[in-house]
Amino acid sequence: MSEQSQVALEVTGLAKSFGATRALRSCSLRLLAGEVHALMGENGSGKSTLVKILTGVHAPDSGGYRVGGRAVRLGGPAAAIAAGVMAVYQEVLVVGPRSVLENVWLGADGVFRRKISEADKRERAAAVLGELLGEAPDLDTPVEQLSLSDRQACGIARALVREPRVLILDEATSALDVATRDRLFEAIARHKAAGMAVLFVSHRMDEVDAISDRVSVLRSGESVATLEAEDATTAELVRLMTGAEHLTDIPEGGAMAHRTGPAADAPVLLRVRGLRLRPDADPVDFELRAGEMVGLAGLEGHGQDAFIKALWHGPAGEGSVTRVEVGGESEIRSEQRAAAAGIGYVPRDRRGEALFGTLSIRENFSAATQDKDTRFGLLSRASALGRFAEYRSGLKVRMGRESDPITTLSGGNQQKVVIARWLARRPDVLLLNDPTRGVDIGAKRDIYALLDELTARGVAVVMLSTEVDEHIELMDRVLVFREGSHSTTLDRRSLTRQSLVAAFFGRTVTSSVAGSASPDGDS
Amino acid sequence: SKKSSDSTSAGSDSSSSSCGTVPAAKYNDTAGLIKALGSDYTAAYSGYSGTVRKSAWANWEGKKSGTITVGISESQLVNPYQTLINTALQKYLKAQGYKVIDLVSTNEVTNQISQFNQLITDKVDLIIYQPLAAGFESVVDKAAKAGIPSISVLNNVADANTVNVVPNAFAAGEAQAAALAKSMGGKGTILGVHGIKGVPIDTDTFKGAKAALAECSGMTLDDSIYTDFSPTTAQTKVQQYLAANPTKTIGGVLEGGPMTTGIISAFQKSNVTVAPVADNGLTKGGVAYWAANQSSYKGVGLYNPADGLAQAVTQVAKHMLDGDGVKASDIVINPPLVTSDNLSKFSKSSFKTGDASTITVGDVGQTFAETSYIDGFFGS
Amino acid sequence: MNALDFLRGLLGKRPYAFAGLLALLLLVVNTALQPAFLAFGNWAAVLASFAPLAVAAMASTPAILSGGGGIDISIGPLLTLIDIVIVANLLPNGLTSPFVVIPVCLAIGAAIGAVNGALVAVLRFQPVVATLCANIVIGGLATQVQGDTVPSGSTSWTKDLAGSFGPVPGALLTIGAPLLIWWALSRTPFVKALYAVGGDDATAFSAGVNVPKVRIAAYSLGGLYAGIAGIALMSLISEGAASMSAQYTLLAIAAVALGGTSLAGGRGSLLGSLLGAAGIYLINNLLNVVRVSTLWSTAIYGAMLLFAVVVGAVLTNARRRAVA
Amino acid sequence: MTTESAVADPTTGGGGVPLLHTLNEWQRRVPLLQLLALAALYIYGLSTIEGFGSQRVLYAILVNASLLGLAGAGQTIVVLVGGIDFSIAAFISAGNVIIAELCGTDHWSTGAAVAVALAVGVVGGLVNGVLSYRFKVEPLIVTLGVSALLSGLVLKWINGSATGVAPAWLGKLTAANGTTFGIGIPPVVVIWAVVAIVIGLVLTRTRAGRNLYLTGVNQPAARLALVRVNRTWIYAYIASAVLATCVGILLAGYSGSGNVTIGDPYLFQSLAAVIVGGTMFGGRGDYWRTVLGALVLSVVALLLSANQLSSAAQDMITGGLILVVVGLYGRERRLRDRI
Ligand SMILES: Nc1ncnc2c1ncn2[C@@H]1O[C@H](COP(=O)(O)OP(=O)(O)OP(=O)(O)O)[C@@H](O)[C@H]1O
Ligand SMILES: Nc1ncnc2c1ncn2[C@@H]1O[C@H](COP(=O)(O)OP(=O)(O)OP(=O)(O)O)[C@@H](O)[C@H]1O
Ligand SMILES: [Mg+2]
Ligand SMILES: [Mg+2]
Repeated sequence: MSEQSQVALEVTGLAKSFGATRALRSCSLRLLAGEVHALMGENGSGKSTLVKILTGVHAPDSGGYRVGGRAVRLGGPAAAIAAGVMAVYQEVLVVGPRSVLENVWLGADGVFRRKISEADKRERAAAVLGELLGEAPDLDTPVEQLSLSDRQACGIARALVREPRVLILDEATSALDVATRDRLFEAIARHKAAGMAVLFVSHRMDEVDAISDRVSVLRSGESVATLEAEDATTAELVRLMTGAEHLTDIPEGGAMAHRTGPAADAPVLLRVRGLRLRPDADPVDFELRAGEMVGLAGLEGHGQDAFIKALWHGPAGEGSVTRVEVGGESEIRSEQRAAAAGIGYVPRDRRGEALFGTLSIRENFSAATQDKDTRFGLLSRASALGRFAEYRSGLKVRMGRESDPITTLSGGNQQKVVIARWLARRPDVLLLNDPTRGVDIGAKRDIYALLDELTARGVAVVMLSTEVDEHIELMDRVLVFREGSHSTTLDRRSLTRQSLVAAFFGRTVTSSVAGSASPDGDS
Repeated sequence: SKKSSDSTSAGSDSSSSSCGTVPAAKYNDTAGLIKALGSDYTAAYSGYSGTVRKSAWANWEGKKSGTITVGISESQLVNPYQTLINTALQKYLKAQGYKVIDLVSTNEVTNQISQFNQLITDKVDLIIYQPLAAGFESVVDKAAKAGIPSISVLNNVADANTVNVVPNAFAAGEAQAAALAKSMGGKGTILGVHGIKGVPIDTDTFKGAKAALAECSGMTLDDSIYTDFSPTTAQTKVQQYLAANPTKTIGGVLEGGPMTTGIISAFQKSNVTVAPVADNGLTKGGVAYWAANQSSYKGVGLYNPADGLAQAVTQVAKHMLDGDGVKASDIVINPPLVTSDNLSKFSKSSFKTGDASTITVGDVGQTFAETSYIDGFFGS
Repeated sequence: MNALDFLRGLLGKRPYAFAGLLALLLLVVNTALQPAFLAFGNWAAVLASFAPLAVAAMASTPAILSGGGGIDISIGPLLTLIDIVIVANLLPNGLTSPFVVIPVCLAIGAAIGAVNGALVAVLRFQPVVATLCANIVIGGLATQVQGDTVPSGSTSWTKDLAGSFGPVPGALLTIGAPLLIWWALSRTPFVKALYAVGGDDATAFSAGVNVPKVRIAAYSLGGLYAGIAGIALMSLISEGAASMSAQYTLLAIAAVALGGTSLAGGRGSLLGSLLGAAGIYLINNLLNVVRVSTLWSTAIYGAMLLFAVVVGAVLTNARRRAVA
Repeated sequence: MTTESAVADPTTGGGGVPLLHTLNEWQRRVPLLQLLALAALYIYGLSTIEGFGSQRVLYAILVNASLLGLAGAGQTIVVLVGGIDFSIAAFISAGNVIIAELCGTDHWSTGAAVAVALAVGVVGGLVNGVLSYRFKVEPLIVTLGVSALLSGLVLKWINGSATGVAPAWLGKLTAANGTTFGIGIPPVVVIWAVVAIVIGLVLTRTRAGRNLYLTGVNQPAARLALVRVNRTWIYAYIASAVLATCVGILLAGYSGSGNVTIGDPYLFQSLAAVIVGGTMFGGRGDYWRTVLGALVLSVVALLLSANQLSSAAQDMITGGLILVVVGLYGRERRLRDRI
């Protein structure tokens, strides 16, 4: 990296506390024009807090902030944007009922004064969205009608159309499907060449490998190191992030290399017959055995989400989902029935479907298992805490007191509490809808280990994941969905990055994630 | 002129000799229309807040043949008083052989105004309305243009195109305050319990009361309590007042509308001797309490029966439709005062304490407005 | 079936369409039962008695659109206060010119709206809390200004507003003005910013939208409209009584909801509120036209309101579900 | 080019402003500031108004607060579940008129009359809950519609005029000079205390209560967490209507007779009690807070009454005071904390 490179943004000694929580203690970071700078750290290490300070959302308690060599003080996001710093945040931030066009250009005009003409807006929005999605959606459709991935693309386009000097992506790729993410990486490569600095926050090693020039690591609110990309091995990064040595000995082929899959005589727990996910798609048949770990994969919106939901609340249309138990079979037609039959479901959209924002960590944990805490008709606090203690240590939840609001936890830790909520029901079949989104490497491993333990005890797991590596590392088999039908099943032996991604596109030839930084001409 | 002939004999010890009498107050009768009717009439108009004009219908020929339709526009029916005006009006009008269209509005003025418009569209022969507010001039004028006279009940609308049939609240306030002052011996504190601020009946009653109390040097009126005319609210507020002013002794209570049951209850539940309440409108519960405690409780009351008013209105309507020609725009009725002397005429054993509904002609058979008094406003 | 699908499509895309259809249906029924209702000579009177509710409903709309639990329950007292100020303070002091009265009323309305907006957007009070307190305070202020007797008065142009200017019904001006102002504002980025803030204020903030400014502007606009509503009410009844404060608040919000505007913010339209108000007005009018036994009218009004919103919801939600 | 620095113990906590934080923590659990406001107002009364400390004043405050607090109980529940109930006034009036008519005019036994009133509450609350939940109509407009429908039906039933008188013993319940089992405390205050304890416990310590919070905070998440969201929502509205009806029954005793508008003042007042208490839409707050809210408002009302201010000044001061009190604790989160 050239010493002469222009410094786009530099912060020194940033600190920020929320009440008693010291989210940032001392953070220094230098972003160069024309580089992709990855930022890594455990859940709760302060990455998002740093991002929010950089974009003027929070004011730091102390520390220096320079953009393009000049010291600045930001009053809010508007000031940061004016200074050329724009971020895509961890949560998908779009205004559901408004059109794609309005979402992309949100905030670009004044309150009463128009700054960009309507025609310009259309043209540039179409261009940027075309770049990200292959084909721009109708600019006048409400964003809420798009898939999660496309919604996030609109959020990213909002930053790109403003042509910032510094672009910050805070886990912005976790909501994107593979194809869109690849196109985003191409776009980043182009903007980088034009001198844009990119701060890239992610928990996914493959992505960091693919596009970053340098990597900085945050630990407990302090910046501990900045590495050149070639020095940033997984082992080294994990060591820096945790400050501990013990996690660096990940065996070849991933932590789950020892998995052998369910025994041949393992009983069938769940049976799906003729399930039609879309009126025009082929019906799906599927059997789930005890101790099995099954992945659901595919491009966003190709049916895997509808499939896992059908296992939870029964089929919306044709077909049947049957829970097979020793005592007999029961058909799943509602979530209540599914739960009664020992099925648990961890939803995907944490903020919308899982978190009770104003309630405490304990109340969030025990929401689905209140019956276990009832003593003489009254809920027992001690009982809930006792049950929680087990999962808290098993999942290594990093938190203050159980009575603190759940919102005081970082995203990853919130997710752990949500998973614990369902584990606490001790289900026989666990349905997980993208459970590790936004979870750091260490925590992911904790979750993997837990799932491994569960399956060893005979629990069956069905897990939708948007992360290719997760399937490869973890699953006994992966069901790939394409256009509402179940197109392929890949088992443990045939699972590779190439084969899986190829299956997404219904092809056998490859476009590997690792190669995505250098476009290989498929479009 | 004096309201009652015995008022001069009120000579109590320390107060001025005029305390307990009813002073005559001015009212607007520039054309001298009421004066021409005689002293019975001028007495009834004492302090009347409206303006007496020559009615636009003085020479109206009426409608003598065919089916006669009378439209009623009643403001919301939420209390027994209004409801009884409405039902009694319908009954009396039908008894005269008229066809009746009865509309009841919500509590919005606009709603009632559009209702009034509806009656004009219906081409009724006469409109009787109980206005929620005074702002009816424009529709009244519109009706007049269409040849339809209108009668406003209870609240007056300042417009020669409408005939107001209203009890004189000022005189009522005067009479009650004077009677109360007399029974209190011309000294002490009177608690005023208002209805809604600005509502004409309340304002006029208290104006009248103040005029009467101005004659009494030894008396004060403490009138900071405002309610919504509901006995319950009155009870709450009076109870609060009694609690917050433990040192004050209340010698009597004046009210803007019939809330007596709530006020009596407030005294009882605060363990304070019930002060005489001027029962403005005469409630059954108030009279029942009064009759049962005659030895200790020297009440006052004002007989203002809804069906009596409806009778008077019907009489006015009939005269107008008969083409008798109404002489003045405002027909003011002075409601009879009830004191311990004539209480027996207004009391019945079936009345229960706590009953907040007002006493009607149907209950006690006492006349409200003499037929001859109303007749006097008509004919040439 | 096709017609029903078309209807649902329409309702899904345009939430105000249901209120529009309802109003149209009621208008047809009203007219069929009584042709004179639509007679040209009747228009001025009908519109004048419709105007206060119509404008009050429109006044309630911007705060609701601005989201974050946005609601302004001080609209009723505010328009009453303005009515009282005209009859108690302005007209008796010879300030009868529309060029004085109208600006003064609009300024009072907008200023009080801005205070509400600041309480919500700057001091971060929940909108219900802020405007409930405003409701109580303004009610007190109205009582104060009103004085001991209910003031009344009018002048030629206010009479014309309740009647007509030549052939033009005066109420067209009071009902038309908010629509016109809205239309003008929709030429600026404000209306879109308002919808964005109402749809998701955190997102709008993160994208650099000046959220407090938008919210304050929204409440001010509502206050300004309340000023117009106050003028419309004053023109109609030529008096002002503080006791009328309670009348319009909830009815206006019901009209907004009937007009397809979500009380959660970010969805809906000013036109919807106007149509919703028309629906409520026409339901009441229908009860007069058919001369329902008077004691039944409140119950029937309630039943019809429930029926209308449920039918509207069935039609609209079915469409929404299909989309999702 | 690797830089690395030493790192402190990787735990959060420590530093900051501990005292403030602890206080904040406390305020989240216990309505400290509400208690403080109540105490301050009461002390202000003691120091400025003669006899303010007397039992008569205290009981007047308590009786008033009891009725207000009971009227606010249903609203608290509905607000917690994420709705709002504007039909409370109509249910209060209905309960009131039903008792007065059936007992006073038709000479039913009190038990039967109360049963009818409660049945009306259950049915009305069911309509509120089902229509707003099943059809996803704004609760505000549904409850307004039900309110009109109910008051209309009541009005028709009594042909426009309530004539009945409530049974005398009912009046004793709400008398400030009443006694409970021989002890000199007004029965309504004791009733309120019991109701407050029960509702408070149900809300904070039972599954039904917890389900209420879960539903109010995040309905889709609650559904996925196996809460019967529809039942919870509907039960909340039924509870609200039934509680309002009970207030109506008590008011029949209080005022002695039936009155179709008796509930009207309680609509905004009960909402104000909820708000002053600090219960916010969607799962924040509890009934204890509403209890404090009702007490604060009643003390304020008495203070204003004692100062004999004009009704206009009373309104303005009340509105301003609510704003100040709520401003102490009941404000929304900053925008920047919600990204
Ligand atoms: N607004 C806030 N109020 C209180 N605490 C907060 C707030 N925002 C963040 N925190 C706390 O600050 C710490 C750092 O959080 P931050 O969101 O920055 O972590 P992160 O590194 O982005 O984690 P993740 O990888 O899970 O997104 C956490 O302990 C979090 O709970
Ligand atoms: N919001 C509520 N208000 C009052 N009671 C409630 C509420 N929600 C649930 N209940 C009651 O609390 C108890 C527990 O409710 P829940 O629906 O979880 O029952 P359950 O034990 O799961 O029953 P089942 O086995 O039938 O599913 C039931 O008796 C239910 O009727
Ligand atoms: Mg983060
Ligand atoms: Mg169950």
